[in-house]
Amino acid sequence: MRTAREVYLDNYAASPLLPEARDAMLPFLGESFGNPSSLHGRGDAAREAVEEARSRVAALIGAAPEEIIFTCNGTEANNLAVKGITAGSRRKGRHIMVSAVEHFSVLHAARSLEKQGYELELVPVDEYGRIDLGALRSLMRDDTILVSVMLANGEVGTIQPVAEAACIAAERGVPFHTDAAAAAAHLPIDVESLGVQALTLSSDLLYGPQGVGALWVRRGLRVIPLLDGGVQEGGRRGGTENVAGIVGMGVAAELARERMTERSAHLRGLRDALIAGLPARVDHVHLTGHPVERLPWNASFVVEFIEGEGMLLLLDQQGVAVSSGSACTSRALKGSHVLTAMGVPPERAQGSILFSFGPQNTLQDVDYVLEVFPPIVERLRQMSPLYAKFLKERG
Amino acid sequence: MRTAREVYLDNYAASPLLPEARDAMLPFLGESFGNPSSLHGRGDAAREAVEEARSRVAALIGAAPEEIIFTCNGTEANNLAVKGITAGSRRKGRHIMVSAVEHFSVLHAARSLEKQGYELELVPVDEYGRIDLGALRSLMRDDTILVSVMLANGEVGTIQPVAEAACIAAERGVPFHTDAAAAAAHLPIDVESLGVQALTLSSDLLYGPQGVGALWVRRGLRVIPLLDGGVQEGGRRGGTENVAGIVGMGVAAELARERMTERSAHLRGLRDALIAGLPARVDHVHLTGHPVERLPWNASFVVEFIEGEGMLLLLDQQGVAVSSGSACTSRALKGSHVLTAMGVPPERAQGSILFSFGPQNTLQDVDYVLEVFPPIVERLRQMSPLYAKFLKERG
Amino acid sequence: MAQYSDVVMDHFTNPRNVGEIEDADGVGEVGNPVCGDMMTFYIKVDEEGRLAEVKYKTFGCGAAIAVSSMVSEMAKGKTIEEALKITRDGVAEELGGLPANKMHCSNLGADALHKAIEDYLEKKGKE
Amino acid sequence: MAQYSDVVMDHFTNPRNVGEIEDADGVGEVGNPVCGDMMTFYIKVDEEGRLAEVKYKTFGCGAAIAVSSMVSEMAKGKTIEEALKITRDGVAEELGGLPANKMHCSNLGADALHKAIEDYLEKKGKE
Ligand SMILES: Cc1ncc(COP(=O)(O)O)c(C=O)c1O
Ligand SMILES: Cc1ncc(COP(=O)(O)O)c(C=O)c1O
Repeated sequence: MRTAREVYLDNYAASPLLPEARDAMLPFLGESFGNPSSLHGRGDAAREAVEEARSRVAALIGAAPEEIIFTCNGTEANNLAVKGITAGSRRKGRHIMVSAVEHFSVLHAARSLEKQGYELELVPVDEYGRIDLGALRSLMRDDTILVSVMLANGEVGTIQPVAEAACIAAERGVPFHTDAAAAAAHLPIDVESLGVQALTLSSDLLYGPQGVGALWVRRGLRVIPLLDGGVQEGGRRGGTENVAGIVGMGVAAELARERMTERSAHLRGLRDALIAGLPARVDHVHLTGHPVERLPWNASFVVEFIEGEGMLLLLDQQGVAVSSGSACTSRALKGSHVLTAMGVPPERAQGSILFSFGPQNTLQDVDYVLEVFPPIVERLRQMSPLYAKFLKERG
Repeated sequence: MRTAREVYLDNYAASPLLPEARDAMLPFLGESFGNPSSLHGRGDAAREAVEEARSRVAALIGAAPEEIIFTCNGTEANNLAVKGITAGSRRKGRHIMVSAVEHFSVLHAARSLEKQGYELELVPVDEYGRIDLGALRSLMRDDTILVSVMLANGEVGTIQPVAEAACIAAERGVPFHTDAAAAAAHLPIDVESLGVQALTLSSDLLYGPQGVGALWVRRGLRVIPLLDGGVQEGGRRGGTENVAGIVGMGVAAELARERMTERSAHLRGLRDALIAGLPARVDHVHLTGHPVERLPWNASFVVEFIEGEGMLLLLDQQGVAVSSGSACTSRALKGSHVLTAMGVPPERAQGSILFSFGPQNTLQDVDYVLEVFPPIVERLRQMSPLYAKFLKERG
Repeated sequence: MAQYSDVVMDHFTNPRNVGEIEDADGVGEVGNPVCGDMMTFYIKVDEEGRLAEVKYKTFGCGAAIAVSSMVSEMAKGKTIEEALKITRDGVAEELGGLPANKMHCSNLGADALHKAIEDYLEKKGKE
Repeated sequence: MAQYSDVVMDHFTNPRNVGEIEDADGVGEVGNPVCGDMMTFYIKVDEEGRLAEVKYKTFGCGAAIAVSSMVSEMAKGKTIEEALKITRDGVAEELGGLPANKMHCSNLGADALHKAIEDYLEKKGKE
C-alpha cells in the first residue's frame, strides 16, 4: 500500500546510510577490492583504508586506534566484551553484573555465561530506567570480574550515569564495559573521562552501513577472542575484514563527531515537539524513560488500553514507520524487558510505541504524526474492552 | 609503483565483486534501507530480500532455506559450527576431530575448545594433503561429538574425500561439519549426497561481498549460538542483519550455481597452463597439493632455495599480485601448517607461492607470469646462500 | 506487514461487527492483557436458536483483531450447535493462514465465542 | 608493501654488495632457513684493519635482504672496531625503521657481520 506521505520514524531499527559513507564504500565494492592481509599493492590499499577507518572510529571516543577491534555489529562487540573479558579474568572470579535494561546482546550473553556457571546479578533501575548506583555498589563483590552498563538505552532513551558507575567499579578494580551503540552518534564520548575499560559501537546507529561494529578495549585488558582464526585485528578477532563496511563506519564516525552538536539540536527539536504534542492531543499517553536525561532522537511512550502492533499497522498504512516494545511485536512474543525492569505494568507495556528520529526528519513529520496518530488511537480504543471498562468505571 | 600491466592472481585473498551482486546490493545501501525485524513496509522489504538470498544460498548446496544461518564471514560460520555443535552435544562427550589442514577458523576454534577441556585429535594427511580415512576411522571414539573436514583446501587446492569421511562418522552417529568456503563456487555440492550435518560458506569466495558468510545446519542438529542477542536467524545468531551484504551473497550463490561449469573450465585451463608452464621454465619448482583432486583455481608451488616474501614483492613490482604460505609472509611469522602437515620440510615451505585465479583472468595473464617470474626466481637465487650451497654440492 | 495474509489485513483494517451488546444473551471473555491479547464476545440468540447478533471488543495485535472479526462473521446466523463447531484452525484457515507465532496467543476468538455461548446456555438453564 | 619504508624497498630492490668472496678473510653465518631467514657475510680486511670488501648472501624476506644490504654499506670502509659497533637498532634506524614483527627475526645482518669479524679475528689469532 503506497501512501501520500512516507514518514520514517524507526531510525533506531535502521536509518538511511549517509551518502558520504556510501560514496567512500563504493570503490571497495568495485575496483579497489582487496584483502588487508595481502602483501601486495592491493592489500596495502585495503589495509590503509581499514587503518584510516580505525583512526576515525578511535577519534570519536578519544581512544587509540590500536585499541579498536572491528566486529560485524554491536551484538558481536557486546558478546566479545561480555564473554571475552570474563574469559580473560576467569581466574579472578565468577561474578558478573549487568544492568537490567541492557540490550539483549549484553543480557543474553550474560545469561549464557550464567548457564556455564558464572553468577549473574542484574543491577536494578528506577522508574525512568536509570540504574541504582547504591545497588551497584552494594551488590559488587570481591569476585566480580565484569560490570556492564550501557551509556544509553535505545528503547526508552534513558542515559545512564556511566561515569559514576565506572568510578564505583574502578574503586574495586573491576573492568567496566559500556554499550554505547545507541548513544555514540549523539553524546560526546571520551573514554578517559568516562573511566571505562571497554566500549561498544555499532555502525548502523552512527548512520553508517549495517554489518559493522567495533569494540574498544583499553590497552592491557585481556579479551579472549570470540572468533578464532587468523591474526586480524591484532589477533583478537579472526576473519577477512569487511573492508567496504569498515570504511563506511569510519566515515560515519567522523561525521558523527563533526555534526554531533548540530544533529542533536535538530533531533531534540523534533523529539520535544512530539513529546509535548502527543499527550496534548491524546489522553492517557505516557512518556517512558527519563524526561531530561534522554537521547535526542528518542520519543517513546506507552498508550493506555491498546496494544502496539495495531498502532504500528495502522500507522504503516498512513506511511508512518515506527516500532514497539509490545509482546505482540517481538518475534519472541515477550514484552519489553526494559519496561518491565522500570516497573511498567505488563498491560501498559503492551501499548508501547517508539518514535525514533533521524537527521532526515522534519517538523512536518511530527505534524503529520500528530494528525494521523490520534484517530488511530481512538479507533483502537473503540475496539478495546479495556477502554470500555475504564470508561464504565470512570462513570 | 604503477606497472604497465596488472595481473591479479590473489583471488583466494580477495576477488572482484560480481557486478550483478554489487547492483543488487546498492539499493540496500540507499533508499531501500531497512531492518528485517521491523513490522512496517520497509522492514518487510528488507526481510523479503534476506529471505530470497537465503533461498539462493540454500539452493547452491541443495538445502532448505530455514537451515541457513547467515554470519559475517566464513570464520564466524566455522566458529559457530565447531563451538556451537560441541556445546550442543556437551553431554555426549568431549572428543573432537578436525583435519590437520583445516583453515585456522576451524583449527583455532578447536584449539580454544581444547583449552576448555575438550580433547582434540588432528586427522593426519598424506603428502598431497588428503586426509587418512583409515586414521579417521581408527581415531574416532564413542565420545567423539564432532568431526570437521574441509571440502577443499584453499592454500594447496586439495579436495578432500568428504563423502567417504562423512560416511565413517555417520556409522558412529557423529555430527560431521565440512568447511566448503574455498570449494563452494567450484564444486557442485548437495548436502544430502555429501551426508554432512553442517557446512560453511563464505561470500567473498563466491565472488560476493566481504563481510558475509553462512552456516548450513541440518534440521535437528543443535547449535548453541555464538552471538547471543535478538532472535534473528531463527534464534541461532543475534544482531542486525547486514542486508546489503546478504543480498550480495545471495546473488553470488545463484551465479555460482549457474556459471559453475563454465567458470571451472575456464579456471582449470589457466591453472593447468601455469602448472605445466612454470616447472618447464624454472628448475626445482614443485606443485603442492593433489595433482588431480584439486580446486580449479589453485596453482600452488614451492620454489626451492628462496623465500616467499621476496617473490611476492618483486612480482608486485611487476604488477603481479600473489600470496605465499611462508613464515615471513604470515603476520604470525609461522610457516604454513598445511605444508607442514603434508610433510614439506620447513625450508622448502618457505618458498611457498600461491597463484589463485579468478574468472577475470586470461591466458595472457599466465603468459605474463611465465615471462616475469623466472627472472625473479633467478635473481633471488643468486642472492641465496642455500642455492650457492646446492650448486657447490652438485658440483 | 508481509507476515499477514490479505484477508487478515482486510479484517484488521475493517473489522466487522465491533462493539458491545448492552442486553446480550451471552458474554464470553478470554485472554489477559498481561499476555498480550484479550477478547470479549457478546451474542444475541433469536427464537430459532440462531446467533442473531455477534459483537466483540478486542485488545491485542492485528491477528487478534482479525480473528475476532472473522469469528463474528462466521458465527452470525449460525445455530448454537453450528457455532460450537467453529474451531481455531477453522478460523485461521478462513483468514488465509496466520503466522506460526500468532496461532496460539492471538487465535482466541473461537474460545471467546464458545464462552459466550456457554454463558448463554447457563443463563438459559437457570431460567 | 606499505609495511616497508622507501629505504627498505630501495635496498631490497637494488641490494648493494651481493655476492661471495672466494678468498674471504672472514665468514659469518647466522639464522636458519627453518626459521625463515639465513645470512652469510664475507669480509675482506685491508692492511689498515679496514673492511675493504663486505659481501653477503641472504635467504629471507624483504627485510632480511634490505638489512644485509644496509649492513654491507655501513660496514664497508670501517675499521674492525667501528664495524663491531654496528647494532641491530642502528641498522633498523638507517633503514627508516622496520615493521615490529621483522625487528627480531629478519634483523640478523649485524650479527652475521660480527660473526664474520670474529671468524677473521680468530683466524688471525691462529696465524
Ligand atoms: C544499545 C544497543 N546495543 C547493541 C545493539 C546491537 O546492535 P546490532 O543490532 O547492530 O548488533 C543495539 C541495537 O539496536 C543497541 O541499541
Ligand atoms: C577454507 C576456508 N575456510 C574459511 C575461511 C575463512 O573465511 P573468512 O576469511 O571469510 O572468514 C577461508 C578463507 O580464506 C577458507 O579458505
